[in-house]
Amino acid sequence: MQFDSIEEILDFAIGKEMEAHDMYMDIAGKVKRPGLEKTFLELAQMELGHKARLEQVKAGDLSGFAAGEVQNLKISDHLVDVKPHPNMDYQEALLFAMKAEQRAHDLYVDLARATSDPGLRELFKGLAKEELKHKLFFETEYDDVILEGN
Amino acid sequence: MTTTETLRRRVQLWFGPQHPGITGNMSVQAWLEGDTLTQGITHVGYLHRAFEKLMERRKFIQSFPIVCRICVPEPDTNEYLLAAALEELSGLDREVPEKALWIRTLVLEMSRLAAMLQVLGGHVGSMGLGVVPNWTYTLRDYVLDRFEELTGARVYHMYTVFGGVRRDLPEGFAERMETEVLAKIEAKLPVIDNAIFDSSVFRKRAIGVGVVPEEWADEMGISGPVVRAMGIPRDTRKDFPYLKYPELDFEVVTTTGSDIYARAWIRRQEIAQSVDLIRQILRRMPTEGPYCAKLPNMLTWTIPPGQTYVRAEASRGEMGYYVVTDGSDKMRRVHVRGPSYVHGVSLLERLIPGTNIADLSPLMVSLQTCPPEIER
Amino acid sequence: MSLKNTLAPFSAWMQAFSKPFTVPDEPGVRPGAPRYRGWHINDRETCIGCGTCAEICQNVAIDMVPVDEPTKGDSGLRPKVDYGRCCWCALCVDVCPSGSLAMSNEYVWVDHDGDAFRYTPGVDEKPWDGAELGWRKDEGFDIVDHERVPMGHLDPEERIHTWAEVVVGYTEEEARREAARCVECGLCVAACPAHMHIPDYIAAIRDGDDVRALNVIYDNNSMPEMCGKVCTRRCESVCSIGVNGDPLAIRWLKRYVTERFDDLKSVLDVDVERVGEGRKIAVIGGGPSGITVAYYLAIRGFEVTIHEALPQLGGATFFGIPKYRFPMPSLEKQIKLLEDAGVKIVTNHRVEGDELRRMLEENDAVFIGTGLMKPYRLGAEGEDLPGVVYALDLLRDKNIGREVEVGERVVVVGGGNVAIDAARVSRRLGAEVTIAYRRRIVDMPADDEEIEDAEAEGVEIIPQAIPLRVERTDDGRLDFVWGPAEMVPSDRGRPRPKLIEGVEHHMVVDRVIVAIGQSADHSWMPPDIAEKVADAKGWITVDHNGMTGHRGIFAGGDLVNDTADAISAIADGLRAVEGIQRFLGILPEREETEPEIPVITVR
Amino acid sequence: MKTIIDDIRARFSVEWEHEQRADLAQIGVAPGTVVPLLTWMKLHTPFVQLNHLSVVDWLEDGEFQLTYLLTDPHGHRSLMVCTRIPREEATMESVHELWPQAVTYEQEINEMFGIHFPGSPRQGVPFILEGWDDLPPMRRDFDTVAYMHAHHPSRPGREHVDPRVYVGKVFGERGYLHDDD
Repeated sequence: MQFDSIEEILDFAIGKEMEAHDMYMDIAGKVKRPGLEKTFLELAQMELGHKARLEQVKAGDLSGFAAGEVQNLKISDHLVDVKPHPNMDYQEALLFAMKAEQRAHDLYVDLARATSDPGLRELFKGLAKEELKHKLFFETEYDDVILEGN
Repeated sequence: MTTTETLRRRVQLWFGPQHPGITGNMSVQAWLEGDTLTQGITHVGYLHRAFEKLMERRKFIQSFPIVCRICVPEPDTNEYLLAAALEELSGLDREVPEKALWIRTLVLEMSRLAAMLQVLGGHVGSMGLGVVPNWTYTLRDYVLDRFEELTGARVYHMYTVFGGVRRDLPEGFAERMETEVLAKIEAKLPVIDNAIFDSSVFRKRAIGVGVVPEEWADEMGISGPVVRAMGIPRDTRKDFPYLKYPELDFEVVTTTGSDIYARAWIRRQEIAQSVDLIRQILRRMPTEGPYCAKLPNMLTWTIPPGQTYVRAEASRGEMGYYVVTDGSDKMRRVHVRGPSYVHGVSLLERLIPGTNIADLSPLMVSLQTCPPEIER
Repeated sequence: MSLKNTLAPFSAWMQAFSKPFTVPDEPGVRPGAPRYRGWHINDRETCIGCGTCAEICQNVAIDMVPVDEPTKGDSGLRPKVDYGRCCWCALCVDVCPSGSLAMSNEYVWVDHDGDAFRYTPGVDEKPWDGAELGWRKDEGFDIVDHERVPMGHLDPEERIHTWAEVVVGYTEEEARREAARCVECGLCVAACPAHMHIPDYIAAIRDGDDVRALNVIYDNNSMPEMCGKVCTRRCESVCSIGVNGDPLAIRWLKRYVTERFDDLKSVLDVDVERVGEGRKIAVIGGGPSGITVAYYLAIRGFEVTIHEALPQLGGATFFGIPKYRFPMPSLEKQIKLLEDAGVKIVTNHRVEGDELRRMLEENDAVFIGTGLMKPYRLGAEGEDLPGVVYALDLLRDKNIGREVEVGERVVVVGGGNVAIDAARVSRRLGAEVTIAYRRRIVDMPADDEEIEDAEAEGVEIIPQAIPLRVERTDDGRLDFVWGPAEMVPSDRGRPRPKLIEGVEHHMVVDRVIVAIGQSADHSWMPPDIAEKVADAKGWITVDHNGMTGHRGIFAGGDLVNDTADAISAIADGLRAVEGIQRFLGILPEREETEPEIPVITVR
Repeated sequence: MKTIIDDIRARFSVEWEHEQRADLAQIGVAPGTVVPLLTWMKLHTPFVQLNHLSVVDWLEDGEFQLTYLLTDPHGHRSLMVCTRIPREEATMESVHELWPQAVTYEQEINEMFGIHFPGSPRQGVPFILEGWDDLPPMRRDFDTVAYMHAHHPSRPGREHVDPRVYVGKVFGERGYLHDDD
């Protein structure tokens, strides 16, 4: 992938967030488990929040980015990815979300590595960090709910 | 006979309860002919707080703060006897650690010492020699300082409980006991001897006064310095040995005369004996080990049915506790038998006829009456 | 009389020049001895408001007064001392279970106001607060019994060869002795989810009145024999005697009493009006919550039917808990009580499809207590290989009598009680067992005693071990691959394990038993009802009556509470017993008022 | 101790005996046996001393127990002679002729337990109490707490909250086996 300007990158990222939003909305309409629809709607909503933040960045406000190091619990790293399906349960939903955020993170890391422009690299790294933060949110939830007894 | 003559011949006088010559709050309803008493009836009740009744309504441990109040100058005998009786009835007596036995012996001897210092002062105080009580009360206060250090309180120690005692001996206690108490007492004793036993005032008023006939000793159960002043070597510490007394080296002090002087002399000798015994105890007491047995939960402790009578030698004589248990968490009955019950009532009333009114106070002091012990 | 005797009294004059004994009467000139019993001090934070000080005070000088909000483990009351009565015996200090109460060596205090001499130490500030010296609790003197009567256990060597109960149980003498340790403060009542009348039945045991004890116990728990064996005993964790010693063995005492009676119905004195005559209640799920609802409604005349999918009632206490902890006859006795109360029991019946809807029509209320039956998955690669099993399935199969085989070497993944149960069952099935747990041993949700017992039976525990994958070995066994973890701090809650990259450990085993946790499964409900009742995680939210978002459907147990223990399920059941009666208009709706403080004024 | 009890048994009817310690034995006899037994002991045995006389109220049994503690002051041992009399109109023979100090014991017992000793000199004369108009206070059925509340009003301002009750109330402790819970 090649980007020419910061705007372009941000547009790309915003598009990614919208894709994620649409995907979660789509799953929300399909899952059967009571309450899980709400969970996915919330996830979709969260992506809209991320999108809004990127739009702020685009408008010149960089304060929206996560400062400092973001913890990576690496819980999802060794877990098997799941495909969304109507009979998903909460564990699968979390797994799916963790993996999706992991993929988004990996994408920005790759992009940062690929670019030679230091300004762009910083921006990609910042975006990667944002996604890592999202992943941490799900990993923490997974650690608290699913792995409570482990 | 005219009315005036009758009045002159027979006057009724209430001696006490508010009278500096009375030993504690009691009174003697006395009949006088001239200044000679013809009859006296003792009255008690001014200090009655129904201790025995209260203890029937309290758990065993809750009786400790009560029993010490049965004798202000010498609370520890009561604490020890209640503990000993209930330990015997519960079987806990086999668990009392060695060190606790020594500390208990120490505490009993300290309390005898304190009480005898007080009463020795009282002997002369009741005759108007106010300076000697100042000395002896001060010496008693030195003993109380050590009580305060050991038990956390000066007068009501509430220190001896079932299974042992409540706290260990503080570090350096033995040294302080020697320098702050025993040495000071020994230094003062010759001065006291001089002021009391060599004093013609005391001798005149004490020798041959208040003589208790020897034949009353057995049937009335007279004990303590009163019986030993008759020349009878009767001492619970020897006759019914308890705690560590059998292992201590002492002789029962006796003298003859059975009068006020003889009783004061016994007390003077027993002060020295106590000083010696305290030294022996502190020297031989183990420094290591527990000071109290492992106790069950005192809030729910029950003791199997039984009854017993335990006794110990207080400074006044034989103190006894009759305790009846019924399997519950409270005593069915506790009867405190203090020496004053006999000395201060029956014996005093028997001695009064013929006594000069001025000798009543010294007589009562020499019997060492402790009114709360009569009323309980 | 000699001249000497005449002169002797004058010798007193010589003393006129010696140093006076008296000291000036000024505050601070003569401090109390280091262990002097002076004015009280109390550490408000350490104090748990157990009131034992007030209990032992023979002068009734101590009042317990509300100071802080009551919590589990702290009544929020603090002792207030009336120095008009105090005799400074310090029994309050010596008995104080938390060790918070003490006495300073201060003894001088002058005030014109008599009522000033009544204060709450540690709350009302005093100059002697924090005094270094004074009467303190001493190790060598204890007037409450801090040592628990030890419980006999089968020898570990012996017990891994048998399914017999591991815990021997108290003899009568031991039970009475243990019961006598209780100070009856009642803090345990707050901590018990069912608020069992703990001090009352302990007192009955102490007094030798087991019938009374049994009645007190069954007053708000119809499965106490189970609790007496496997309860998580939150009560013991707040026991005032446990602050500085062994808490009362509340569980073992309950066990002692409940085991003594075989025919419960004849011993229990039930005195309730049959207000539920003619009303029908369906209970779905025969676990502790359902059994509680069924029993207490049945004795009130309700016609109760329990529907249970498994061949036996008991829920997790039947299929989950191994029999060496909770033997079958004990459970059967509890079920017999249900039958005697007139409860209809339908086993081997899984409610499905539209049945719930039908039940709602045919009954006055429906109670759901179906528990958490669906295990969480490991989520790692190789989970679908044969030989990777779920602990719940293993335990269930064993308990319903199926042939269970685990091979020679087993790894259990997880750290909860289910993991420990699976490990100990595997030991009894002859396997060498290792538990791999992601966090530290202190973090294990399993009961400490269970962990100790498992270790005694030879179960090895590897903490901070993160499962990476399971592979098949050439000889058909399983290679369990795991990586070590470091604990990292977290913004939200406890420290969390994080994989240390680059290190892999291999363990060749015959079984990987997954015991991570479990969730609810609501696929048996009609979706529209399920939607009203449960959330994404499977939790069911209920109101103060135990009623779900769907009218007439009540719920309780592991589905509802987050503690996932039997006693919480029983508490949920009790809530529903009242809730259902309120729902049906038998009991008045609960008024939301502050509880009245039970004050005793004449002291 | 065995010898003396055997001697007693040879002359009097003994209901029970118990050796509490090597120096303390206890025997139970019928009320009518007490005075002949004590007279014989004072005159013909070394147990010449009356240490104390005490009463135990066995309210549940409707009986008072009188305990006479005799001591052999030279042999250093004691014998407790116990007897039980009905609580109703309780009367016991006096021993003041044997021991003068028994007058005080009997006076106090008369006041505190309401046991009458006919012939004893100070029966009905107050010993400790003054103007007492209630049950003899050492009887078990005399309620000290009720008496206290009736005669000595409590200091105002004392309010005690019992933790056991309070915790149950705050956390909603309830019972389900009885409707009145």
